[in-house]
Amino acid sequence: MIALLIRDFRLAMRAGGGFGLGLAFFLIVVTLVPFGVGPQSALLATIAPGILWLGALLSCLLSLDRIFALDWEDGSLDLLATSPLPMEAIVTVKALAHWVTTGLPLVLAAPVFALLLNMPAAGYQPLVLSLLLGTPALSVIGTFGAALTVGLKRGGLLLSLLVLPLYVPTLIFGAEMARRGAEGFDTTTPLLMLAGITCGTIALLPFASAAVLRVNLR
Amino acid sequence: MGLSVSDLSVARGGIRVLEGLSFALAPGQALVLRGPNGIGKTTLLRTIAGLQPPVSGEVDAPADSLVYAGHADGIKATLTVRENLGFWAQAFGNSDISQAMEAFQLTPLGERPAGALSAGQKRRLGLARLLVTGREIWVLDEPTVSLDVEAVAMFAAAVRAHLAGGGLAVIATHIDLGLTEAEVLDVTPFKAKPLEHDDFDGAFL
Amino acid sequence: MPDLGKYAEAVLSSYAISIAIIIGLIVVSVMRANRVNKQLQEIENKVKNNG
Amino acid sequence: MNLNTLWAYANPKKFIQTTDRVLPWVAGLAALALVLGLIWGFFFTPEDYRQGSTVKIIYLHVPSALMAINAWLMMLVTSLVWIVRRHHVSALAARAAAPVGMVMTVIALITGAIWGQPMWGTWWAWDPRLTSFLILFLFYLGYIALWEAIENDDTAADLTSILCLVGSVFALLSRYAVNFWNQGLHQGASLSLDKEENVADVFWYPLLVCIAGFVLLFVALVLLRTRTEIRARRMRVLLARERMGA
Repeated sequence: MIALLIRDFRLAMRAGGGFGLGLAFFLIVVTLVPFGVGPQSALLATIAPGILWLGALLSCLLSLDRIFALDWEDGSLDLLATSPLPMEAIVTVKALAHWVTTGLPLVLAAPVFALLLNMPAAGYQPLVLSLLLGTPALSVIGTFGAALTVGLKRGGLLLSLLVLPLYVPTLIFGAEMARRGAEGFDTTTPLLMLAGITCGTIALLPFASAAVLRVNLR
Repeated sequence: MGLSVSDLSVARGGIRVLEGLSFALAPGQALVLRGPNGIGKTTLLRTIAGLQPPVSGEVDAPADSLVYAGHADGIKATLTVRENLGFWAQAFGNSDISQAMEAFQLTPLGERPAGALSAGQKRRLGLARLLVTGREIWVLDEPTVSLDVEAVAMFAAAVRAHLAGGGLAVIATHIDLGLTEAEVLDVTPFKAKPLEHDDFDGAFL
Repeated sequence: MPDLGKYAEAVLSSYAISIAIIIGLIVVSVMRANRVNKQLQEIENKVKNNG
Repeated sequence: MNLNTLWAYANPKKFIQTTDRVLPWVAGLAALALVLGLIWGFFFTPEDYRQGSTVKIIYLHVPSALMAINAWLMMLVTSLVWIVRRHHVSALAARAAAPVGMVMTVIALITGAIWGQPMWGTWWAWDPRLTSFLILFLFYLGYIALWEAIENDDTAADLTSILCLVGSVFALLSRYAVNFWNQGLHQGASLSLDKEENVADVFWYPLLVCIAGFVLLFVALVLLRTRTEIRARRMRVLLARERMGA
């Protein structure tokens, strides 16, 4: 399994690996918001947590269809299916690789982008914590969506249509936690719910993704 | 420890393509599948390799003993030859790739990114992967496509060595591999008879 | 007609829209059923005589 | 003719024969109950002292909301039957029920929004119940889109049934997340639209008839559409076999 993880990191880092893709998109989304909403800093400050969470979510969504598509085209998926690695392990490693190459950079970059939206100082720590807890769920759910649409020709649009409704609980609790943090309220309830959802998805969804991949490999 | 297939029928896109297939292979034996294109050789090989469930009948082989090589070799263009082979070795649980590199004379190409290889070299890398997995039963679909004569001889030698070492191989190919000891099975007689059209339920198979 | 008071417009519009949608769904379903049925008959006859 | 195990349970020919007899009755009853219920509710119920005549909208909103949720539950059950028993008819029944469920969700959304308008002063308020129906609508959309996107029927049935299982868990999660999220706005619990508790008897009986009407309508439509799906699938198989045979 470690071999697969290392290989995926190498692939992501190499030219055309799409490592900075999500990050660049996140920056673009955050910079576009003031153009759309207007530069009043008071307004930006109130919506900053929500915008940052939406930006992170959309950046995750953007790089989902690359998870299996490349391995599907060059036949690696078939070969991996006959390897001793159980399909559930392959799916989990793929989700982890996606999280580290896309999710983690978003978490680290979020405070910097929060400056652009002059988010209140109290909000930084809850924002980073909520993203840290929420993005793994986004990657695991996204991997499920990617597995569903791996064989389809124009699967990208369908992938977003399938995955976005599944993102709703994580988005609600994540953004709520960041917003409460920014307004100085207590953030324990949304934090616990967010962590619960993430743990639940990480524990259960790989089985569904593995089943879906086996169906698609037929 | 061999591979035995009994009364196997396989379907592609929900429709039966081959049925009633049975054969058994003891260690050291090879089987070459012949038959026109599109008759279902690939579907049969994928079912034997366990990538898809058979419609009926069963394939029994010791667990984790099969390795499948299809048309696409699973080579990552941005990784070097050594990294590609090394990954597949670790994925299958062992780490020595030098022996496989020798068998297909890939050592000089070790550090070159796979994207820069010719079709024949890529194919040799794909076949070298078989050696690295250390699996007994090779299930190969058109392995010698885009290989020049000299590479085909290299491949035949590797297969012969594999068989000598007690391995088995099921190979679908058109050209003669020079494997004298391999049995040949023409799958054309096993083509699935289309069910009579008036049985309404049957149409769902 | 019951006196609907100042909410007449809301009540009438919701009834109108809902009934229209339901009828639309029924019509679409029935039309599709007939079309598929006809196509199936054609194919079965074609298969039957040159089968 | 050897019916292999995959097929032993399901029998579309028997399904079509039985529904030939049953469908007209169900359709007739549905029409009767709907017309009766709506007329009774629309013409013969007094105004509500608080909501005035808008209370008449419950005869559309409550049944459609109930059917929207029950349609998804029915799809969940049929998906499970498909995964466990490989029962072709149940997979096709799930495919047939999805559009009907989606339409019911749309009706519930529209009538809910119109009904809430006098209270909230706007055509759309992020009331927890309405919002969870909007999310349910997105789930239906994704489910139907996945069915349309895949050619091979068996793969499509497998993938959509797994999506239905996973979707149901997340729909439930979203339902509570939305509740938490709206209260979270400290705007005070808006008057949510759960009518069941304070419905006086005189309103209750026509509502029951309407609910029966909607259920029968749902069953009739699903039976009709499932028959169409079975015939469409048979057509695809015959065409495919013709191509293969030629």
